[in-house]
Amino acid sequence: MKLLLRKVIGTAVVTEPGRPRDADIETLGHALSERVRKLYGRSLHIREVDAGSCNGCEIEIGGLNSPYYDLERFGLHFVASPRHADCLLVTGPVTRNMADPLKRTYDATPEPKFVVAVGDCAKDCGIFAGGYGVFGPVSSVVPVDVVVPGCPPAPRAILAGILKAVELRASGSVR
Amino acid sequence: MANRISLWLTVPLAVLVLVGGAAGLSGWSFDVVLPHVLPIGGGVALGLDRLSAFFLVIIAAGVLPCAVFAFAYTRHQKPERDGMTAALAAGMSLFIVSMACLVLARNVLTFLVFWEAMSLASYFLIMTENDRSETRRAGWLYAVMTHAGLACILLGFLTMAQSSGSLSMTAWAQAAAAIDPSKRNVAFVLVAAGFLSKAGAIPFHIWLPRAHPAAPSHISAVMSAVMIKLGVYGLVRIGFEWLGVGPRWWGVLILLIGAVSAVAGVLYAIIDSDLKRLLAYSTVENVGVILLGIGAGLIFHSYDLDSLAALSVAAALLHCLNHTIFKALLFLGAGAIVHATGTRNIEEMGGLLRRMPQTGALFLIGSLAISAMPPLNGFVSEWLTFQALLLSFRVPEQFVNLVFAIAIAALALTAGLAAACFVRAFGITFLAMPRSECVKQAHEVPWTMRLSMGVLAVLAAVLGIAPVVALRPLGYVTAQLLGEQPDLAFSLSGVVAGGSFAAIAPGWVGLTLAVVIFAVWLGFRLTGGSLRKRYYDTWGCGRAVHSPNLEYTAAAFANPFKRVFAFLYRPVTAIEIWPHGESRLFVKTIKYRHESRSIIEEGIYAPLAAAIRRTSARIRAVQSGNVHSYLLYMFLVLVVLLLVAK
Amino acid sequence: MILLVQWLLVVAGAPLLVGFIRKTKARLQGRCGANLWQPYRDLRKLFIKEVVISETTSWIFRFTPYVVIGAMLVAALIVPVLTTAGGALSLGNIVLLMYLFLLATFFLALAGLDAGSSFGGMGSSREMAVAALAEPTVMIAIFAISLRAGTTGLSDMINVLAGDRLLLLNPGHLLAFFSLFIVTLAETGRLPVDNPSTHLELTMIHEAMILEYSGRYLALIEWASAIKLFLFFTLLGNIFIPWGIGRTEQPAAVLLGLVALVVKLAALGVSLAVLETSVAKLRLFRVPALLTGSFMLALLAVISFFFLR
Amino acid sequence: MPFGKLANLLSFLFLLMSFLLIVRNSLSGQVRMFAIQSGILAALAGVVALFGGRLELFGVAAVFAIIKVAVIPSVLNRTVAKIGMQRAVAPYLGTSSTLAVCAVLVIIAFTAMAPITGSDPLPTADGIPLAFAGVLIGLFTTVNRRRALTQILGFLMLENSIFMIALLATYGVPLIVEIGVFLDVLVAVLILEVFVYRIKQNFDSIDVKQLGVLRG
Repeated sequence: MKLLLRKVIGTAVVTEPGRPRDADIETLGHALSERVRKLYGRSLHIREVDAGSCNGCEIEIGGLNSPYYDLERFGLHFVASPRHADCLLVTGPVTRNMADPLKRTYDATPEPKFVVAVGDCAKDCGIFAGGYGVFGPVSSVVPVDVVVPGCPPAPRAILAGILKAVELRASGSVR
Repeated sequence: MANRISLWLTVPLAVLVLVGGAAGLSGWSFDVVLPHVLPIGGGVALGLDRLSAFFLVIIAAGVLPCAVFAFAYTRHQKPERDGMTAALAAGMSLFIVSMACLVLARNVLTFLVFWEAMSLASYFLIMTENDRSETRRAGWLYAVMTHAGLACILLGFLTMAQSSGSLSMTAWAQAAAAIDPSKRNVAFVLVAAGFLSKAGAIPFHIWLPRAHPAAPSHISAVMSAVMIKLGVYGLVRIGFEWLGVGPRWWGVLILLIGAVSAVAGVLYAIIDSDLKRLLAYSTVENVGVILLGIGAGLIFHSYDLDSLAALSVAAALLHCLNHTIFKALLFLGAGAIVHATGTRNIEEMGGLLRRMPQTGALFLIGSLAISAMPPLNGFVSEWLTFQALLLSFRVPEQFVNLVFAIAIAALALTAGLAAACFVRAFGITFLAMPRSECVKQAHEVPWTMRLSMGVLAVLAAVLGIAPVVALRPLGYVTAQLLGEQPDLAFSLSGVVAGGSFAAIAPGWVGLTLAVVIFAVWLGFRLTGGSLRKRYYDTWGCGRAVHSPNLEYTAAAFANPFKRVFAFLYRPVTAIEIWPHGESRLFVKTIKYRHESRSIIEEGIYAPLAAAIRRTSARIRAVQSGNVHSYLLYMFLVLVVLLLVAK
Repeated sequence: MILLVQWLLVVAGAPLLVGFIRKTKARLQGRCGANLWQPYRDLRKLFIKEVVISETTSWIFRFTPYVVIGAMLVAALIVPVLTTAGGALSLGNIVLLMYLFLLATFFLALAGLDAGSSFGGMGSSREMAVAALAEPTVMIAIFAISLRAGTTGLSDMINVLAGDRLLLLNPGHLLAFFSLFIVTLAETGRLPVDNPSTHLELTMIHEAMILEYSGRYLALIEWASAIKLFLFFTLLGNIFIPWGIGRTEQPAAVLLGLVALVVKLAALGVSLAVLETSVAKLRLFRVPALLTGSFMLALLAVISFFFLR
Repeated sequence: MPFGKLANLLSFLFLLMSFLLIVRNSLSGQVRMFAIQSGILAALAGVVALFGGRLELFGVAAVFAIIKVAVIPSVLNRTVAKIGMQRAVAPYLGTSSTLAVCAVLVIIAFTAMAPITGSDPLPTADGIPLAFAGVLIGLFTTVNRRRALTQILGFLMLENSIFMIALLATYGVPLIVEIGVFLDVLVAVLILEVFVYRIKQNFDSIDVKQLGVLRG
């Protein structure tokens, strides 16, 4: 207990200021009403779905909760059940047995919702393309709004992807 | 045709009892002695005072709905059992008459005659479905236990009669001070043991969880809701009236038995998966709560804090009435379920709320009432019992304060566990998806059954919202019993206990709760705009959750309690695995058994039965078979009697 | 009138307290953390979300959020927050408060079972087990307080306790405070007993029951649990540190009461945050040992009153 | 009069610490609890000295603090370090039942000490049953626990409680007796510490139960 308190008092807040702005995010989003964008801008619950990934992206997503990236300050929050979620963070090529559960998770999420696909595998099955167990990219199962390329993408990129998904949805820009 | 007539007999009888009770409560009383009916022992003496009238009302409140329930319940029996339903109805009428007269009995002989009549009537009612061996064993155990209780009461009454010189109880009350204390204590212990065995308190409760499920549902409803209360009636009579003011340990003894009964009763109810046995164990728990009130009353009475004693007895009697109402409601609900699905095991049930909506809603009201939830009647009586126990700091002695602290902890633990038990009972039976075929085609029960349950549910709500309806007559009852008004001030909506110690307005609580819920709902309806609602599968981590085998079963729900209270259950676990023929690794079926054992049955009754069997085997040697030895025995006994009687 | 102000303060202030605790925890972990008003935003967003309901559920699933929020709002009427004079409607005493919380848990457990998923059943059975084991401690702690205060009515209990200057030197009083603090952790599902921010369904107790809820219903339940935490902290603050709360109806006393309330809640919030950062979640079947410990504390409090008269 | 209340509060905290000590499983945690308990006792001695007007008690409190809060815990910590990681040896009774037994011991202490507290005029008399409860709990620790080091702590807790009874009943025994007792305790701890180390060497665990093997 003593050591912990000494550590807490010793280290200052180390969160990087500002909102990450990265250019290399592909946007496939479709329009979202202005009112919803204002709401989602400040409070977004995310449900992370591992559709067969090698967990490289999961480690990076885990980094989002760390004091450095701290996604809480943007109002983002990971939740346990798709019922509570607004955005599905899908990683990995959709394997054959994960296709149906992913579809069910998507249907279980209440409207208005959207999907962020993380990593090259989610974009176009990446290095696993053509494998016998691979069903296809994420967009072949559920409608995807933002794709964050990279194998694995840096936490900053994932964070930028999520925030872009919210802003994009409002501005209605189409690919 | 015969059963139609006898069925029509029970309803007016119940109405007559109700009228008698109501008249008694409003002040009418009578005392009649019929010497020529029973020549020995001073004849039949019946008398009505306020306490008897209150118990008449309890009997009527329990019996009337069950009589109405019996109409539809017995009609669907198999045709060859027609004669049986006539006997059933006749037995029911005898049962009602004997209970009513028992409450009016004023001398030893009448009391015991009607007590035996009640036991015999209930024995035959239990044995109606005696084609099942389980019913026969239950009936046999019930007969043995009630007659052991009768023997104790008889011995106790005789010691009192011998020391006070008269066979009428009212005479005992005047002569109570003159009798030497050790005789009075022996009488109290014996008679209390008899009454506790009828009330189903812990050490004597083993017949209750077997007899009640064996009887047809409306009979077990009457037995559980009403017959138990006569044991409590007897205890109140001897504790406060017939044996005069007792020493302190009387109250402490009853208080501790009440605490143990309450906690152990609900602990056995939580792990049981037979609906009617679960309700029987919960009756043991509620008797424990009533005994807590009576024990506290006895202790305050021995310290001459009579206004507190009146408060505790009022709380106990109110809980008697409330328990009659919601236990009858629950048992009739269980009867309706058994009638509709044909099974008593809640593991096979599920999803009944969609198939039997009204029965489900009424069973929910019963479960809320028995778990003492605010707007209903169970809460008022449990709240009053809590205040009576919390007010115990006025007793100067430190040891007694500690006993009260333990009683409060026991009552609080019981309240929590009762809520858990009835969440399980209601949730597993009525919610989610059905787990067996016979439950799938369950259908709503005929209207007469739902009517009787509806009446009881309305009574529970009315007594919960306006407890003054029951508290005002209770005030007079306790005033007549203890000579002092209970430490209660009550208006139409509010109840204040112990001066400024505790106040509550159950009427306003119920009203505010309803208004707030309606306001929130209305607020949403207006501002919510188009409430977009979509129906979809249950969330099961992405897997299809259509089959019921993903659901939580009754045993799974009770598992945390089984592990926390393992010292009481001492569970026996057995796992049998049937592998496939070729190799041990491929398992065909696994059978997992997790039985819990009852300490009381193994600890007290098993060795007792074994001892009786051993001694009787030795005594059998006396039956040598030749006549001369019998003559010799008679001669020896005669000589001994002559010497002794000199 | 004071009652209405107090009631709105409780209903509106509850999410702020939760936000404050989350912010303190974040700062202890070196994170910047969401700002204080985040819970309000989450609730506002949930209000406009679509409601997805499982097909196997009955009317109880849709009725439970209203009962839970109703019970909490009625409880908010009973607890004196700013002043004891007009502060609380005389609906009932502290025993009624505990039963209202039990009523909310009762219905929440039923809703958990209703959806037919194993998480909901697991959550409700554990929640009922914890609630049942916490009841004796609550009642014995109430017994200890009522011995010292001579009454169980909330407002006059605080008036009597505030009169005794050496109150905090009484061992019984402190022991009752610690036992009720442990019960608060158990009832509101905070860390040592149940981790509010966990994602692993198998470890949840409170969260598992509301996995099925979404949109408006989820907002009601989250708000109700925030109010429950707020009420428990107000009880702890006002009964065990009874100074500062207003005794009369004048605005001056009420304002002083407000300041005292904010200070007490901030102190309790920080202590909860520090406790949650430094303590790991107890194994489920170690929780009864913790609750037995808190029961012993309460029993010791009662013994101390009787023997150290 | 705050003196009586303060004394009661400190004696209650003393009892609370003995509760916590008997429940803790980690050795270093138990030693820390013992140190805190001794600190409370030293504070109580100071309070009694201040209010009771017995100035030499300050000396006793200081010596007590040095030995019981500084020296003995450091010695024990050194032994704990030397013993190193320990396989968790469960006591005979689980946590819940241990607590239940402690509650019963407290009640027994109160009923046993009732006549004494009644007749003793001093304001601190109310604390005597609590100290006596400490004695009973100390004894119970030595019975219930299987690790030698915890048994030593049980013995030390027992000794603490006896000192506390003396403190509360008669404002402390004469100084020489006090100092003598402290030295004996210190020597006892040193010998036991070596003894524990020997057990560790031969049995590779300090579970006293395994000494039964010596019976042959």
